[in-house]
Amino acid sequence: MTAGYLTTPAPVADSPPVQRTVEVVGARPVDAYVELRLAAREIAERAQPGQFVAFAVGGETSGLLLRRSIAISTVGDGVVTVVVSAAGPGSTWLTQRRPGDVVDVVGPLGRPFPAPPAGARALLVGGGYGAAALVGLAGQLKAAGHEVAAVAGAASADRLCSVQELTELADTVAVTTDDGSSGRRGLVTLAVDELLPDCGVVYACGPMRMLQAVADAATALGVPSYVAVEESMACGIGVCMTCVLPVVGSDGLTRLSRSCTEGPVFGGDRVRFDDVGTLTWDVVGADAMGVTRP
Amino acid sequence: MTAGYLTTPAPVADSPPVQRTVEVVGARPVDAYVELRLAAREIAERAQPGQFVAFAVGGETSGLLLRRSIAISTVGDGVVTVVVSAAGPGSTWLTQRRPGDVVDVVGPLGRPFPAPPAGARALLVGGGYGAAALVGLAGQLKAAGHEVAAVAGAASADRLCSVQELTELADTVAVTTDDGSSGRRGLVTLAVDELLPDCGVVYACGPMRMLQAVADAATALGVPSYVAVEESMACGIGVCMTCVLPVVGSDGLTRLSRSCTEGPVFGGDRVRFDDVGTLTWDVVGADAMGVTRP
Amino acid sequence: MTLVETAVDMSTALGSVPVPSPVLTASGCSAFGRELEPFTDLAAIGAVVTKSVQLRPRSGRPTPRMAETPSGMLNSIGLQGPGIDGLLDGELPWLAERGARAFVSIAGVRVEDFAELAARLRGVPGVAGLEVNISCPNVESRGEVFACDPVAASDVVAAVRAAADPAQPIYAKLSPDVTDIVSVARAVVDAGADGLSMINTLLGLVIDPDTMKPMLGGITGGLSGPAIRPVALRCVWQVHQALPHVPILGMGGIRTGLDALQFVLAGASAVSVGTAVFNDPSALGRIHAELAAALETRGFASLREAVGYAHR
Amino acid sequence: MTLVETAVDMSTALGSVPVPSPVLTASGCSAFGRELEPFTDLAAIGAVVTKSVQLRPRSGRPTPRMAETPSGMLNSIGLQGPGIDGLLDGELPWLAERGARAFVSIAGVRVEDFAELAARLRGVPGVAGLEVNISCPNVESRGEVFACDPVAASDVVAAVRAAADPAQPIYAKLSPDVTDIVSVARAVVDAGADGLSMINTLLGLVIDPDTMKPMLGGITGGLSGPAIRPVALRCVWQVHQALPHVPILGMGGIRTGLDALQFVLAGASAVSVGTAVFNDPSALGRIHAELAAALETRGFASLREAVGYAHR
Ligand SMILES: Cc1cc2nc3c(=O)[nH]c(=O)nc-3n(C[C@H](O)[C@H](O)[C@H](O)COP(=O)(O)OP(=O)(O)OC[C@H]3O[C@@H](n4cnc5c(N)ncnc54)[C@H](O)[C@@H]3O)c2cc1C
Ligand SMILES: Cc1cc2nc3c(=O)[nH]c(=O)nc-3n(C[C@H](O)[C@H](O)[C@H](O)COP(=O)(O)OP(=O)(O)OC[C@H]3O[C@@H](n4cnc5c(N)ncnc54)[C@H](O)[C@@H]3O)c2cc1C
Ligand SMILES: Cc1cc2nc3c(=O)[nH]c(=O)nc-3n(C[C@H](O)[C@H](O)[C@H](O)COP(=O)(O)O)c2cc1C
Ligand SMILES: Cc1cc2nc3c(=O)[nH]c(=O)nc-3n(C[C@H](O)[C@H](O)[C@H](O)COP(=O)(O)O)c2cc1C
Ligand code: FES
Ligand code: FES
Repeated sequence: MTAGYLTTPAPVADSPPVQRTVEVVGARPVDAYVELRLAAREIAERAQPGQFVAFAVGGETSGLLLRRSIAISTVGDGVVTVVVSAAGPGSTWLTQRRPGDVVDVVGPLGRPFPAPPAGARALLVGGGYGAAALVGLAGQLKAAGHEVAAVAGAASADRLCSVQELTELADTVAVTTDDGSSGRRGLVTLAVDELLPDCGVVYACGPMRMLQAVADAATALGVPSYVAVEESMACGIGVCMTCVLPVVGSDGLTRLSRSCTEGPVFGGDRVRFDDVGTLTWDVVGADAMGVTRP
Repeated sequence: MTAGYLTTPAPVADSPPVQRTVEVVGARPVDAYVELRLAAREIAERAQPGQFVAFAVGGETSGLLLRRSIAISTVGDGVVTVVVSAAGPGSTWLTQRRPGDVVDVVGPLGRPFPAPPAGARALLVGGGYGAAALVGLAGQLKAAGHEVAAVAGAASADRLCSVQELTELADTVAVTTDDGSSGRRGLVTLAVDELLPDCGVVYACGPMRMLQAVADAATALGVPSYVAVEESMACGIGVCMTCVLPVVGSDGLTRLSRSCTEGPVFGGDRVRFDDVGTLTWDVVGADAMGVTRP
Repeated sequence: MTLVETAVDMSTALGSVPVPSPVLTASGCSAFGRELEPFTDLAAIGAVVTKSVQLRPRSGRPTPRMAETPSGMLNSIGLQGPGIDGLLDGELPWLAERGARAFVSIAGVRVEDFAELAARLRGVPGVAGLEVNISCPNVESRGEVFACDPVAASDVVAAVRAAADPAQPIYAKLSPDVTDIVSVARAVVDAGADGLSMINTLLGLVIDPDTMKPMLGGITGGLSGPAIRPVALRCVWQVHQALPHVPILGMGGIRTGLDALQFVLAGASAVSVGTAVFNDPSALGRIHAELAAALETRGFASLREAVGYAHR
Repeated sequence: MTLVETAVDMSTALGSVPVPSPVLTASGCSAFGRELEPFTDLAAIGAVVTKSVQLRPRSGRPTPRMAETPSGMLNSIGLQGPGIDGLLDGELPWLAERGARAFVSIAGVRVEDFAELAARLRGVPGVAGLEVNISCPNVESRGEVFACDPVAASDVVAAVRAAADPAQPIYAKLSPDVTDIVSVARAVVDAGADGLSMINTLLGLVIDPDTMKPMLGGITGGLSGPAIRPVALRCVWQVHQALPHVPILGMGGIRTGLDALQFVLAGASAVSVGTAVFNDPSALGRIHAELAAALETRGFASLREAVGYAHR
């Protein structure tokens, strides 16, 4: 751990990814989302919570070239489960898959959530479909004997995700919605602020602004936090350099780090949320871009 | 009729085309082909034998921009039936459509087969899936009191098409295959040569070389023939000028004529088969391309 | 095409000529408009940009004339057409009768050809203006394309401007196959172009894996369709940036109202829809309606307000 | 990647350096090879063409750095990388250990940068040759891209050839954004290039319909992917036609063995696969196998026989 940081960078996953053509064995609309189940044994066997898969989209005649990254929700019995929100053309195509269809998928990708400090009570915070990415983690933590509190938040009730799964696994689950249509009205931080003091680690997945709020709250209380970020990705495997954001490394220096291979899980106190999408002079190599100390 | 020609150019269709999003109500593999049935009432009501439809292919994320032209086989009860052979990516996509899927289709397109001389016995000659385009015509001719003889040919038995439908409609049906796997071994001309002397008009649809052979045989005997040609098309509606071939007009001059709007049905004695894909000096406007009388 | 009424004023102008819609056909992609009549209200669109016409009738090149490419196509038609006499006798009166505006694309292989065509089109009813297709080989310069040389391009434009009806705006149609499109744009504007049409197709090639020879009779062909849209937008952006007061007719891969919006925001005051018509013969009316709705959603009261907005 | 054994001799050469496969990565599309290891046998492909390296480490541009486009994408990475020291210390030894050949892409903003990089790479184990990425702005010429000016391009190539290890072939990487690619090709060959890599991306732009501003931080970006394949093939065709004895590393939208075959028939003796890797990380091995099978079907005993075949 670098001086002043509560987290160490997440280590790489145990197994390298594979690329497979797999069958969709389940497709179920869940409120605003579609839950897809894939018969992808090799991916299921390798996956660790926090990792994601990347789908080729649009079929054989597709004009969409880039893969779509989707967090792994759970794995079991050779089946990988993901929850997809129809955002643009690629994710919409994914939500239209039906059992029997085949998809080309690469995974598991990215670095998993690091293990919690021994005996720590863990707080899991999911925003929108981000909650799906925490279900596998909740199960793993419970199995390892950790107490687990979970918060799921969303703009409205239909955009909540995986609440039932989390309820089955976690010791306590709090729900918030911006419009009050389910659970408490307000942002997840409402519940996070209450639960945080009793927790020894925080894991979060969801929109950037939520991640920032949760990470800041945790850091302020001296609690290590790990966030799974979502940056626009072209390849998902670390070769294109499109998915970068400023992250402080173990040497204390900030680099534009690839969220696909150096993330998506980063120490919450290491992501420079305010500087995402900009280039500040203290980023390694910014001087060569003409951005120098003012 | 121009002096020396047995045919007049086919007149335009009775109704202009429409563009509709329609539902697939039937999809049935038939040997090497797939028969699709479309709930396309407005197209069905307007269609005349010899016309075709043009499909957008690949769905919403498609990188295939150009429409695929497919002959109308039959229409009835608001349903348009077509027979599709999986050649490349677009037609393969079409053969994968299932009942309940929707497709964007434009039609009916092109000029229909002109009516036969009063009382004439008609010979219908189909090669491969080209036979499908003659089924509607066979029905129309029979209803109008004409005697109908049909020949269906293909490379092998599994590439024959619509033989059952033609058998139900025509007075006599002959089948030929190149490899003898069904009917007589040989080209359609085998049967055509025998049937032609008793016929007052010939209608043909199929590969170019077959059309040429049939048209030549008919012309040699003084029988008017109409052929539905198949040229590579980008738009199907007459605006792109990609689908041209040299055809002699009613003024006796050869022009590069659009097979989508001036065809696909042309007088068999008016298509200059040997000059397809070339530019000869006597084509109107060839001089401006630098091709002049030798 | 039924134009859905929106609150947005969609009127624009081609040079000095007002038109009710910013959506036009693209030259060579809708012939002379006739075949679109079942799908599009020809009088409601901005104009029918006609297939480039030359002095004499032309047969065009032998087939194959096209190859489909990923999200696009390659064509090598060779400007098949009836020649200026055919146009004046048949196509232009037909359009004028229907109240459709024709924006007549002219092409030639020497400067005088262009000038003569412009002279023949003086005062012809229904002709809203001329688009000068300078992406043609210049026979007097070893076949180099006019549009690839600022001097040759401006010679053509100056001659056309001198010969043309002063009431007819002339738009020079630029090729993207140049190192510096801004310098060509500047040259033709200085030579008298009232506006710029951009872009024409990119030079491309496809080899048939079966014959192992180039797919097209003409060996190379012009690449069009959504595949080239980012290149077209870049050209419009660069030229509007350099010459903000010159009207631009933007084109290259427009398929939806949001695509058209990108061109407007980049600096185009009107757009042409080409290859997309092959995919969707109703595209023009649809794109007009989608663009109007998109402008309304974004709080624009008129199309004019949005022109070049991305530069602000 | 398992290379299916075909009867076809797939070996080729990069300049004087023999390689077992004509299929290479494309600079910037496979980083330094490491991440492809789970999907591709790095020693079996022709070479890993590394992300363009400059003298100093570079952060690259702020995000957003990419926009998906029809059958392609736009990128504006800004050459993020570890600098030549990082490369020499970390990436090149890693590749060399695995028996993978590195074809090192170098970039700079002045002629001396390129020369210094070439000098630093002399004799480095595993470096099969250099690709000179001249699609960079030249700070000494108001930021004009080297590759857009035959003189600036040949200055770079001459300096690199003089400084580089004589055993390392140097390939100049050309930009398609020029009026006459043949003249640039001729100039760099005259200046000492052993081969030509073509093409780099086309300059493009996408506007975000929500923000109504250019999507990329860098405003314009480079267009790649199958969308540009016909343009790339045209460039390879034209240059091979003019300079039949100059080896060409062809690239631009290659996704399948039949795509690669088109480049070979047009004149490329090897190909790079770039954007397709984002779609299919196993693309390199697959394309090698598909190309071998396609050559076999067409009766070629070796890849070399097929190079430029479409011109015959
Ligand atoms: C690690 C990770 C995990 C994710 N998990 C999920 C999940 O569990 N469920 C879910 O519904 N979505 C998830 N997303 C977001 C999902 O990847 C995007 O919504 C999707 O890629 C958008 O594609 P599109 O075609 O619908 O939209 P478009 O906007 O058309 O996409 C255009 C391009 O941008 C990229 N892109 C756009 N938005 C994103 C984004 N947010 N993240 C990455 N790439 C993007 C796409 O890959 C594509 O290349 C995740 C993203 C990341 C990075
Ligand atoms: C009037 C007419 C009627 C037809 N009727 C039938 C039919 O009933 N059943 C059937 O299976 N096929 C029919 N065809 C042929 C069918 O259109 C082509 O097989 C199909 O377009 C090939 O598309 P693809 O994507 O599979 O192949 P590709 O070769 O990838 O097509 C590439 C491009 O070339 C065009 N193209 C290629 N071959 C042809 C062709 N033969 N005709 C027209 N365009 C072509 C396509 O439209 C597309 O734009 C007909 C063609 C015409 C012109
Ligand atoms: C089949 C075809 C024919 C064309 N003919 C012409 C022409 O005659 N004159 C001209 O200026 N441009 C011609 N073009 C170019 C278009 O007008 C337009 O500039 C280009 O296709 C880009 O727009 P798009 O992508 O919307 O098609 C043609 C394009 C196509 C596809
Ligand atoms: C994300 C990305 C980064 C690239 N970076 C470089 C680079 O650093 N140096 C270079 O010479 N070319 C670079 N290129 C261009 C590619 O090497 C290649 O020339 C181009 O993308 C065309 O090939 P493709 O269509 O197969 O991708 C890059 C392309 C992409 C998509
Ligand atoms: S998505 Fe390509 S490097 Fe991260
Ligand atoms: S297919 Fe376009 S004119 Fe015939």
